[in-house]
Amino acid sequence: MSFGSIFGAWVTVFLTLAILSYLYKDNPFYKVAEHIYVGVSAAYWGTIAFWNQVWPNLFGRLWPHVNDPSTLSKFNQFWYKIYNGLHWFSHNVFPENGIPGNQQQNLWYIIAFFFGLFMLARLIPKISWLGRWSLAYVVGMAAGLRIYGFMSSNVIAQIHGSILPLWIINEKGAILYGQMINNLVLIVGTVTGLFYFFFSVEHKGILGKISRVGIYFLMISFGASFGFAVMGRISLLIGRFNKLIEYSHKQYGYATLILLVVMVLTLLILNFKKTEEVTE
Amino acid sequence: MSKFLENLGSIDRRYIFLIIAIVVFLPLIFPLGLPVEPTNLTIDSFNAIDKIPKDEKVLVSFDYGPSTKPEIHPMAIAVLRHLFTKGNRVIITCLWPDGLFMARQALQQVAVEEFDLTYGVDYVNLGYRPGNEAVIKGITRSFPANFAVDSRAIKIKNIPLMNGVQSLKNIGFIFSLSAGYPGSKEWVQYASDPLGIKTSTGVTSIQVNEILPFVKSGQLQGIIAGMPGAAEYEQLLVNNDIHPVIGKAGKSMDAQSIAHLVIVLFIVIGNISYFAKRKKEKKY
Amino acid sequence: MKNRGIWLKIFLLFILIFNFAIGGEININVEVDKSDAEGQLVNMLITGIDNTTNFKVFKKLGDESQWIELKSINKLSSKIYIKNDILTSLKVVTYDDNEKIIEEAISELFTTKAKWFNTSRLARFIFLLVTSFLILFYIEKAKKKKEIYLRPIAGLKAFEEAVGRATEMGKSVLFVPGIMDLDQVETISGIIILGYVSKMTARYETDLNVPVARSIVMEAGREIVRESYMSEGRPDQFNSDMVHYLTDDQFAYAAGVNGIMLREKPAAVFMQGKFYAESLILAETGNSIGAIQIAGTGSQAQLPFFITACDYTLIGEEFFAASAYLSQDPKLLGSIKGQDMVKAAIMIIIVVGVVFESFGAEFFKKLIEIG
Amino acid sequence: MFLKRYIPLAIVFVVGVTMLASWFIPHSPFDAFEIHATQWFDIIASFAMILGALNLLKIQSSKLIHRKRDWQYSLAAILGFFLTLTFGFILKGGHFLVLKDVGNNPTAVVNELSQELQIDNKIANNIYAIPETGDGIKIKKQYYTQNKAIEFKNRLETAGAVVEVKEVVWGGHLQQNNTYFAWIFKNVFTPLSATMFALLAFFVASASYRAFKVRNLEATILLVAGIIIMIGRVPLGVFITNWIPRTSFFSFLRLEILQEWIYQYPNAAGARAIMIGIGLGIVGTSLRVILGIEKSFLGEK
Repeated sequence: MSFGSIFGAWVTVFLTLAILSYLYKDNPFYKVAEHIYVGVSAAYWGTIAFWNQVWPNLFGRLWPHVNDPSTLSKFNQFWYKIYNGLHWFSHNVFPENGIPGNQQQNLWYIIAFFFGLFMLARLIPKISWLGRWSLAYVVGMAAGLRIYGFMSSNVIAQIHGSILPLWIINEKGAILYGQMINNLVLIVGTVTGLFYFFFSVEHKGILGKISRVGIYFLMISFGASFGFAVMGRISLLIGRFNKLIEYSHKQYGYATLILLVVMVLTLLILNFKKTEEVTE
Repeated sequence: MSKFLENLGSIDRRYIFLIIAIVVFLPLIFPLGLPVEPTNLTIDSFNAIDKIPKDEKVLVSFDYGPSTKPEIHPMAIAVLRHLFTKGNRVIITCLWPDGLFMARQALQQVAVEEFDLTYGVDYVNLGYRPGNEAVIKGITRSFPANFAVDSRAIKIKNIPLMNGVQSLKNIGFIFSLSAGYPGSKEWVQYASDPLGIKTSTGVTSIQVNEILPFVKSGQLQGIIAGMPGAAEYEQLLVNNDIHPVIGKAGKSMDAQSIAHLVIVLFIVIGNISYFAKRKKEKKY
Repeated sequence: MKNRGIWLKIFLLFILIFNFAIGGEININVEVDKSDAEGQLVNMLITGIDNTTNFKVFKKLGDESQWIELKSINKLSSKIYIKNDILTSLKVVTYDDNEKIIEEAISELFTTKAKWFNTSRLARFIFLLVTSFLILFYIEKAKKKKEIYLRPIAGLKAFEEAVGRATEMGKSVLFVPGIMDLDQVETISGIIILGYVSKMTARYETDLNVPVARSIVMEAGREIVRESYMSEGRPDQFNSDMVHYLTDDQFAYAAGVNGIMLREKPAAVFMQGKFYAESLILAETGNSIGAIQIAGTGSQAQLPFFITACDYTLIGEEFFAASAYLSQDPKLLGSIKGQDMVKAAIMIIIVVGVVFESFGAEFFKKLIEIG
Repeated sequence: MFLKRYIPLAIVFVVGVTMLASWFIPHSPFDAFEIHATQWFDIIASFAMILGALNLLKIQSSKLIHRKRDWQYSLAAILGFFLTLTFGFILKGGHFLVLKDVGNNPTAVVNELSQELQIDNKIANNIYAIPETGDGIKIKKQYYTQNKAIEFKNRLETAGAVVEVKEVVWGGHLQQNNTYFAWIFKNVFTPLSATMFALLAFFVASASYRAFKVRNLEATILLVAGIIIMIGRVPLGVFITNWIPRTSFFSFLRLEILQEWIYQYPNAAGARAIMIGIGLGIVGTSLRVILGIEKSFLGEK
């Protein structure tokens, strides 16, 4: 077992127990774990965003790797001179002669580059209004992008799914009452549920009663989702506990047991100290 | 007594946390061995696999990752045990990138350690290919075009097991271990439906009701549903003398059942105390 | 039956209107019909053979020499995907039992061109036009000072009460705009609601704390909160760090917000936006510190948790309608009325559809399927 | 005024309408619009992350400098941030060896290798075949530090092999084993996420204890549906209603069958109504945004 894995097991166990200690109450262990988590994850996603988005999809499209820059067109020779500046800035991130990968050059991405830079203009109060342009792009894109998807899958597909026959006979001529009742439940539930979402009429009289039935269907749906969640969540907790049990073995230096005892003792002492302060 | 009942309603939630932790943790260390009664769904899945003729090759697809490992991995182990005991040869594919690691672990445990089988003859791991349902569509036409080499970079034409396996049409049965997209649904839509190959699946509890209609309509031969389903399958292996002991899911079932029971008990106690309080309020 | 003929004619008419590509004449045995909606989808017809046996279909791109096997079929027509603007030909082969070729036929080279309208999405296009029309129509109507009634929503009435309570207790207001970026409409809605909440906190001079999980949301949030404090005449109260970034990570963000709740003990917690599994952690922690919690989301799977752990929850469409309620701007109110009319239309379509379906007339359902 | 107010509104309108139109126009340039537009968004979001990171550092360091309450913990956040950033851009790890030639004594090389990592017959055969094929072999094991790799290289070289030390490329270090970034992922990031996720099991219990009360008809329906699903899905549920024969008329009362019915019909109906509502809400909001009726997010009422 290498030092890396044993040390890793201890870190894993410490962080796991520290987060779990929150169930008792807010305490120094949780605070440490929470702050580490926030700091590490912010940098983690920043790193991932750079290497998976900006690097291949922006820089890779603006300056894809070329074997010999001198064979390029006049414009591109000048264009790659700009890249040389970036290369000078960091050899790790910007290797010589462009970004490796198999992207085609696509200079339209200069616009995306500028929108990105406009976002950073927020740091300079005088031109911070440029950031609004980037915000406008994002919002406009979101609105245009989502309308179709939601209209199609949330509205039209659901209407389509609700159009069901209430009179069903199979090939042998038998009437399928069971399936008919099921369909009726589906249709009534959907339509009355929709009534609940009527805003411009008062929910009184018959309308009120219909929307009431709709609420009952909504409640069944909430209850069912809740019941489902319970099952999946418990299975995950079992998985987590199994990991802790694994790390309590000798080959990991009894990490779980030792850290558990240390943390419980510390929490007890802290608790004791606090009650002392209060009584004094 | 009524005072006690009322106070129960305002119980500190940390006691609930503690009880949940205990009822999940203790059965993992000290198993109770509560009986697991296989349900129809799981029995159907078991029979479907049991009925596969001995000389048919079976494709098992690992379409899950570490996050759902507690639920799906025990199914993988149980199904592989069942297939190898029957003498079926197994071809493995992965539609999820981390599925490859899951497949390696499962094969190491079952094929290598328990059954001591020969790689490339009794089983082969073709590994992961990106493309989701496009991979399934691809292998309905040709394996070599989509899997030129297996997960060990051996050319597929040099693998004895793949002799005569041109496309999915030469496969007798498909089993998808699925935690979402791509998974069982895609196997039904792009392989089982068009080619008419018998297909069965094991899925996470969250997915069950989404996949269930395919079982009802006969498009799927069976479904193993979440960790409880895996436990039932393990029990069926024991009942049929295929494997002597239950596996990880069965051992976790004590914890799962008791946790559910305790949560329901909490709800019942909460309601009793709620009624006690309301009764008192009415009196005054 | 008569009905169906009429609908079919109307449908064909639409196809003719929107079909800009001109079909060419192809081969003796394999014909390609390009009159389908998207350019890259053609209909292949096999003629000259009466009995349907098993065919294998191959495709070849103009400048390549190899035939690529596409699929096996056992009928005389099949839909084939090809690439636009590339010369392509198709080949059909029949085999005997020993896989020996009996007959084969090759189509002429042909190309397809991309269309300017996707006819297979016609129904959706019409639906979108009708929806837009209804919404715009009621906006115009509302502008002409026609009173519009909206039924009360308890959760929205509680907004002011929650902020008021925080003021009385001398505690802060916490606003969580979900964990997703501004490319989700739920987040945009959440940010708009933040505008109204920040107006209230400006008026009451109550502290506002808005931790966010995305940097773009932070910028949009700052814009809207600054504007609110300006319009309420309290620019001095505004501080850009009211809206601050924690981390992009789902559970790290939940851990951070938990920390804020436990240590600052806000008296009112607003959770308005798109949420995933962390919703329950946030709502339960908020509940444990005794804050008034008002949630609102379009994330269907999280609604049950908010309903069980929060004081008020704006369910689905209520959440998107909140800005109209809070602003009382006639234009927004009018658009809500328009949405109601769309809902009425949907109910009518469902009911009519069920009637047709029950009498075995399937064309109505098919009509929606086209889109 | 013009640049600050009208241009943003015009951008929203033009981008929104073009995006929407691209769904209905399969012709270029519209057909590729969606892919590029969302990638542009990802790029803008990545740039914006710099703002977020600076804001996080500003708030945490001001706590530290002014010694506000709990300032010690801010140190943990700042250190964690910079450590991860270092592993992402400066320190990489992931050194590995490439076996170029095995020399005169291949068995000694294989022996030396097998002390460091597991070698099966196939790998061994490939190693023996190096002199014939001339292809080098990448040795699977990776090292955090170059020294460790060189140390092993020296051992192999004394056995007569020709070895080259290499490291994973930048950009590839995110997914490889034994890079520092991967260590952070496996030992810090994964357990923290998984444990936060596991907390849900506790909260789901306390939430159901508090909220599942027979307060009124609505609450009762929620409770009953929830409990039937919860019990009907575990072995316990089957056990409870096992006395109802599976083939009788009343078999639908068996919990496992009842829970399935509830899920497929009444639940699906309720969920469908909510879905349509959400769909209309999003369509309505998006239209208001594109048409400039709702523009407060641009800092303007």
